[in-house]
Amino acid sequence: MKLIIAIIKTFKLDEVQTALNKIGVEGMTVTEVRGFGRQKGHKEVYRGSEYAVKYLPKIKIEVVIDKKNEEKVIKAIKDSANTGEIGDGKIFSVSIDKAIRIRTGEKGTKAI
Amino acid sequence: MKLIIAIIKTFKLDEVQTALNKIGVEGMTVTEVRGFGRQKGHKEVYRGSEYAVKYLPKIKIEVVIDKKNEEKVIKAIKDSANTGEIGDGKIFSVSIDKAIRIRTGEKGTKAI
Amino acid sequence: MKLIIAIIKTFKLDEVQTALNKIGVEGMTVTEVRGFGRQKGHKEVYRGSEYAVKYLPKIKIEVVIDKKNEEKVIKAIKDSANTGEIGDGKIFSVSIDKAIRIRTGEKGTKAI
Amino acid sequence: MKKFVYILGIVILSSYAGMLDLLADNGEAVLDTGDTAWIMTSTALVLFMTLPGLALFYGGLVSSKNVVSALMHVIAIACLMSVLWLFGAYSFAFTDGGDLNKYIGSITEKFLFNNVEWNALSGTIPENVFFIFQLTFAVITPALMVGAYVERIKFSSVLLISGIWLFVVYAPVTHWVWGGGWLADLGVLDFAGGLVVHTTAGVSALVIAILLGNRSEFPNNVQPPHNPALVMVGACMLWVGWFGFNGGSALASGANAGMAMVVTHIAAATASLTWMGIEWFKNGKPGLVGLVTGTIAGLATITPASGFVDPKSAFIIGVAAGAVCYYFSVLIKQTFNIDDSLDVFAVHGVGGMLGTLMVGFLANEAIGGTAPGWEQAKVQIIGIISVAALSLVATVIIVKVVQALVGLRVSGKEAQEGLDITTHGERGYHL
Amino acid sequence: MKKFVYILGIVILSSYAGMLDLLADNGEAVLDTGDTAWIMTSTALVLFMTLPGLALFYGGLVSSKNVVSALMHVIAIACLMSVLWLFGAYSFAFTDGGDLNKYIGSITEKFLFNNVEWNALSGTIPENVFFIFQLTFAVITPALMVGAYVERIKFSSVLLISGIWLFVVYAPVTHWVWGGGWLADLGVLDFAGGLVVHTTAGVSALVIAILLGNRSEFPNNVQPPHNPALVMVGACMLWVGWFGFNGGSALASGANAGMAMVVTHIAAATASLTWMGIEWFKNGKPGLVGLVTGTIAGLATITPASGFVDPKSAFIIGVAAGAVCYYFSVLIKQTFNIDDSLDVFAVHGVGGMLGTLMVGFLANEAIGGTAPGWEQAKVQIIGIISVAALSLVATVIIVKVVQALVGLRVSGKEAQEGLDITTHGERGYHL
Amino acid sequence: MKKFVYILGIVILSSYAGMLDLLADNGEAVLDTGDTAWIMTSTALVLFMTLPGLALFYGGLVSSKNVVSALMHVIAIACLMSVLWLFGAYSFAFTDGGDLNKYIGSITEKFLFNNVEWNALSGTIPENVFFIFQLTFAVITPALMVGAYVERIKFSSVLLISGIWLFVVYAPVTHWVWGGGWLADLGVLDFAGGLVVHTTAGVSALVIAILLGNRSEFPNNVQPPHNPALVMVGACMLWVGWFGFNGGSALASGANAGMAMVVTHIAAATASLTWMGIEWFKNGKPGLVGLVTGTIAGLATITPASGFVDPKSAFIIGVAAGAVCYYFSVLIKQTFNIDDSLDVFAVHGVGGMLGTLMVGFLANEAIGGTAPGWEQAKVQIIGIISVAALSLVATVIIVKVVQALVGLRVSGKEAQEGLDITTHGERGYHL
Ligand SMILES: Nc1ncnc2c1ncn2[C@@H]1O[C@H](COP(=O)(O)OP(=O)(O)O)[C@@H](O)[C@H]1O
Ligand SMILES: Nc1ncnc2c1ncn2[C@@H]1O[C@H](COP(=O)(O)OP(=O)(O)O)[C@@H](O)[C@H]1O
Ligand SMILES: Nc1ncnc2c1ncn2[C@@H]1O[C@H](COP(=O)(O)OP(=O)(O)O)[C@@H](O)[C@H]1O
Repeated sequence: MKLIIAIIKTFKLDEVQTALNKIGVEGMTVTEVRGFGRQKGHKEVYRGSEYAVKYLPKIKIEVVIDKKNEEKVIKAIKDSANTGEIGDGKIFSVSIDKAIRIRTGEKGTKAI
Repeated sequence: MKLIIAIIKTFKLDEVQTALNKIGVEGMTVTEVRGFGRQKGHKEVYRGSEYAVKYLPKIKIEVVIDKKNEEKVIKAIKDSANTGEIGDGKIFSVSIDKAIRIRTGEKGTKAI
Repeated sequence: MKLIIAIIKTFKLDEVQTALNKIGVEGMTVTEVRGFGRQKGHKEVYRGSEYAVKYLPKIKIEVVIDKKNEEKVIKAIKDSANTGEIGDGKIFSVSIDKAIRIRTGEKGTKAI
Repeated sequence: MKKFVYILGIVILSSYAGMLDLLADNGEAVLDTGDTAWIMTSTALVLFMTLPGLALFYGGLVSSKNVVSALMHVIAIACLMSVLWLFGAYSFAFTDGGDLNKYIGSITEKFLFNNVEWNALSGTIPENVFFIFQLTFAVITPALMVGAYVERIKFSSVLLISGIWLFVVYAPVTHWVWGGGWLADLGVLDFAGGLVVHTTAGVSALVIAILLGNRSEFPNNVQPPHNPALVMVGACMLWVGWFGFNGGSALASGANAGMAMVVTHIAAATASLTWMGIEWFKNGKPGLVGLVTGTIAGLATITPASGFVDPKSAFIIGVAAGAVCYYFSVLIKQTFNIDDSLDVFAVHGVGGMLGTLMVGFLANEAIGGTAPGWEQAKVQIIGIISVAALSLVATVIIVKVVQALVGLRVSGKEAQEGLDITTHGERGYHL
Repeated sequence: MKKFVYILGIVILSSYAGMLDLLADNGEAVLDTGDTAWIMTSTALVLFMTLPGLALFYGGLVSSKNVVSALMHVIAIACLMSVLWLFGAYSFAFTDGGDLNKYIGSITEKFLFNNVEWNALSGTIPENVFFIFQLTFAVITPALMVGAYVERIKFSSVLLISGIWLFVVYAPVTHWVWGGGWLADLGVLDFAGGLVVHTTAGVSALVIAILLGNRSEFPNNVQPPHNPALVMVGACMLWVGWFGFNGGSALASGANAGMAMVVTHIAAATASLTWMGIEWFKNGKPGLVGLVTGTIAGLATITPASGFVDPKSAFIIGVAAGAVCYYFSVLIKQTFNIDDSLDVFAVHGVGGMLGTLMVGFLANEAIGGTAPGWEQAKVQIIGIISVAALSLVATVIIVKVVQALVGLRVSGKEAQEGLDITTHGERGYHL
Repeated sequence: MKKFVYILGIVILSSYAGMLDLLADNGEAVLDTGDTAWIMTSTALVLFMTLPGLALFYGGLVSSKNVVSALMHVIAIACLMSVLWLFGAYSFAFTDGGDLNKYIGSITEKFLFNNVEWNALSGTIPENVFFIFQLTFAVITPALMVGAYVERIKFSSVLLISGIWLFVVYAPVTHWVWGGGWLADLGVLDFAGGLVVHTTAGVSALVIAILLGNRSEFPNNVQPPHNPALVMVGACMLWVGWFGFNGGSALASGANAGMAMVVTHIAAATASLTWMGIEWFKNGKPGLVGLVTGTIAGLATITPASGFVDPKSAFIIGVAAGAVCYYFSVLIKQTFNIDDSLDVFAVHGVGGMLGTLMVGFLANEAIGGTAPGWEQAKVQIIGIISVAALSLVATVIIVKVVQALVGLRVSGKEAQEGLDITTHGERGYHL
């Protein structure tokens, strides 16, 4: 199994979720994070003074999937989260050793 | 070493923490996340209009442990986080290559 | 590639970021988390009653890097996040199988 | 001698209330410090309704990425209308328009408050107090319309639309009803602005919502109110401030103002419970946002009636307000699919018109001096139709003109990111 | 002739203040616009105390999953009490009860404000102003009790308990003290509601907290106030509004109202600093929530004394309020382990009783017309005991009845998820 | 007989307004219930400016880890100043200082409000009302200075500095200008506190900011205002409350108070739009925080002029206020690199001095009774320089003394963690 971690633009969440649903991924976990990268933060100006907001709000999606779906999932995220503009984000894939569904105790791919 | 990632119901945090403490796990990191899964979000009705709140607030626990404690920790989480109802969440286990305690520079299992 | 996960004190974020930038790491993702560990929470007193705030606010940094930079990055974080006091946090290193830049589709180390 | 003592007795006994009339008969207006104190207090209360009351009410209802924008709309409108009120709008509404007086005043007569003695009186209060009291009404009315266009409109068109609207809709209707115009001649009853404030704002809001178009998330992906506590705080400030709005419209301190406060309060409380009850029955859950929407519906509906009815009628008006406005809020959004985002028409437009109609039947002759019945109701209906018609037609034209000048909507991407950061460069929360 | 001019001189000179008395002597009450303006203003101020003042004060103290619920309790109670005040409660408190007049008024006499001329006077103000001013007191009193039962009570039982309580506890005690009942005959001193408002609410709150049982997290896992800023804002609104509460209780504009404002303010400031000082000394940190709790303690304690004491006494009352209420807040929760969640008894009950007792010794004869000392103190103690006893007994019965009818507590699971979503279907923050 | 009737007619006709003067001529002051109602209302409005208005304004501007601290500064100062006002400061400002009367009053004369009949009059209002109205000014003035030192100062030194400052700067300047001192003799115009409140607070704030030193994050890493909505709510409360601040400074209900309200409002609205316009032009984005900063600048600037100018002049003052204060806010922080964190000097100091100067040229003789021109302007400049000089020198000394006694700054680590948790042990948000 794989844990796919995607950092995306906040307003892309809906589209990514829909895209994942379409290919059969039903479960995911979402966190609000702050990103530093090539896309630079912005300045806010109050009373003539500039305040640098260095980070950008991003969404982190974590989704655990069967290894065989890895490419499909990555593609779905990539296509739906893409705007072609800097700051679109990243997808990382990590190997998962175990997965357990707390409710039933089911293990492995049955748990996800 | 293993990184155990558990997505649980928010109100189970206290119980899980106590259960982990009991088996000797002292450290953990907790994040507020939003979950999509079988358990569906709810609708809120304001002024006669329905608003779909698609995500559910969940808690993500990350705890790094010695590999030999893996099963014990998983069991402790599973038992304490279980309500038997849909939406109880998942436990994932990932292999960790290195762990360092920032304060002392200690490495490996001594660091956790 | 490696995913370096560091849990640090909140006010160390700026220093860690600067240290990482210095050694050429440009991208990272930051999350506000709550930590439980040896450093204990504090009590808040309202109207003579004590309220235990068990968790401590911490910052989680996630940064994906080329494997060959692993030690350099860990050292940079360790040195910049260190105060020598309890609660300084941890650094964990996890192997990453894949990394993709959403915008361009670039893969592997080119993506990070 | 006896006769003289007798006259003296009468003079003294009729003092306070009586003396004023007596002197007025002699053509000498006299300032009453109590009346003036009350209208100055009412002015503060009505300004408080807008700033921050209405701003919070709307700010809490939008999503968290548009909260700064909603607040900004309300306060920028308030500032602009205040300045325009001095630059001709007051004069346009409240002076004699000569040949056109049936329809409009003179824009130049009291432009910049010129040609007014600084301590001139208007009844028993200084005219400057009347000016500032009325200013607060001119401020809140276009601000009410904000609820129709939040989360997608351009800031520059907010300012343009509101500014033009003040002269083309608000000032004329004020003149018709309170400034000696044709509806006043007809004897229309509108104590504190069921027509002048709520019908104009409600109808115009609906027009803007339609011409502007729906939010892209509407109707299925709209986010719930991001902060019900703010909504409630705003509603409470509106409620408290409404004591000045309706009570102050008596333009004096006394039983008329007192009764206006009583009926205002009873209608608000009753409409709140009514709306809450309907939601509880329909959804199984009594919601806070619903309850306070009922509050505002009750307040808007009692407004035209507040100086003319007794507490029993206020209760009836409250029940009607809660039920009818609830029904319309569902109708407009779900049946007609119009994104009047924060229900300005359903709450203010419908409420104002409903109240204006009901006072035709419920006016208490002892209190307001007018006999209720079909005769009066007909006058009320004429008032409603004419004010709604002017609001509708004029607002269509204004919006089209502004659209041609600067455009109406922000881009889809800006709306998605939120107006706070894209239009105003500020974020609502850095927690 | 000379004599006549002399008389005339006196008549004119004694005008304003004097004229009113003179005319009252002749059995003719006269409206005073200044007095009326002040009581209408006070009415707005007191409503503002509840909406949104008290709601925010409580809303900030609970956890973030119950903030909507706390706000909802306060505003729904406010609406319901307002309607019930019209439907008999006002009449029950303030009319002549015939044979039972020592204990209660007539519920039907002024039911729906019937049998009252719309512009009838009550002293120098319209009776409708008296009605609405008193209504705001009837609104806040049961709302104070919310603090005792938040985070676990059923919404329906909140409404039922409050509604019944208004008729069984509040209206009778009001009649005893301010409506010509037996405590008034005895000469008890309660200027603005130390007994009528704070003792009744405080004691009843304690009863409800005990009968309802503790929150499951109490005492070890209770979350800290989720938003101290809201608490502080609410407290400030209560403070400002209290100028109307105590100052308005003079029922006229003048030196009595002015002095009530002065002592109210001094007591509030002093109690705030006292509470802050105690916490600073004991915990090493001066907290905001503590300071503003001291504010409310000071305000509750000065309430019965506010029209009778001078500023020096207000300072003494402030110190006592801060220290004694602090002590009780610890005692109730930690020693007695009673989950009076937001310290209603310790702050309002203890404060109200303490102030009622202290005014017996500190009343300034020049100001209030009563000589202080043991004689008066005895009367005060009788007042405290009888009002506390009625509140205790009646509330036990009310709670038991409501428990039998609809139950008291939500399920443990609902409490865990928070009342906002489970009872009201809304979340406090979508940030 | 005819003659008599004639006299009677005059007496009656001159009633209300006239009667008071007549009686005053006879050396008999008479209470006016309308005037008293207005000043009591104004008192509530001005307290509301501080609590919670100013507290929220500042609380929203700091970072979220210092919000409790900012609120705490304001309310603790408010409480302490209130008590000190009773303990000598009022007496120091407003009694006759004998030989030193040009410079100061007697601290003991009315210490604890001693030697004042409880119902003594001050003009047409009770002296206790004058006492509490003036107290609210003494409360807000040191609280304004909070904005200069937030996020790094020790709480104990906040209390010490403010307490000493009240006696050494505020009370003397009040005596000079409003208590019969040398500036009053000179005929300086300061209707509601351009010198007494804003110049003293603004200059002293700058001194404290310099002596205390910058925040460690200043100027490059300072966080943006954590909650613009709070800032806006606070600003709106200040705006509404300012009707009491300026309108109440007429110390009577009538045309003077009414005109003060009008010009206050116009200046505030104009300055808001001006500041917004400048930001829109310079940054491309009209911001909410900027707009409401303009509001406060406009209000501070009109303050000394409010009872003396007409609406046209208010517009001019508003434009000047928005532009000049904006310019200074940039100058102080960016050019001079002084961390007057929330721009107290730029907004209040500069605004107060600017308004005091402008009224010298813009005073309307009909309204204020003073002819404008260089003569008057010279007096105004003397006022500005002397008040600024005293504020500067005295505050340097006070700060040095307090520094020696308890120190000024918290440790760098405490500032980094935030004062909320390190000084007050509370967190602003547990969401
Ligand atoms: N090396 C990295 N490790 C972890 N997260 C990263 C890394 N690089 C970028 N990110 C995340 O991805 C987001 C987008 O990256 P950025 O460099 O701005 O643009 P792009 O995705 O177009 O390359 C960042 O805001 C950050 O959250
Ligand atoms: N494949 C997945 N990857 C990551 N997180 C998941 C996945 N599936 C579920 N989750 C998380 O677990 C939570 C519970 O899952 P859900 O399907 O609702 O019920 P259950 O745990 O009973 O299977 C979800 O809200 C989500 O946060
Ligand atoms: N085993 C663990 N797994 C995950 N996170 C941990 C673990 N132990 C500690 N942490 C995180 O590191 C933080 C610091 O740990 P702590 O034990 O308090 O001090 P130190 O870093 O000095 O050892 C904790 O607050 C927690 O967020």
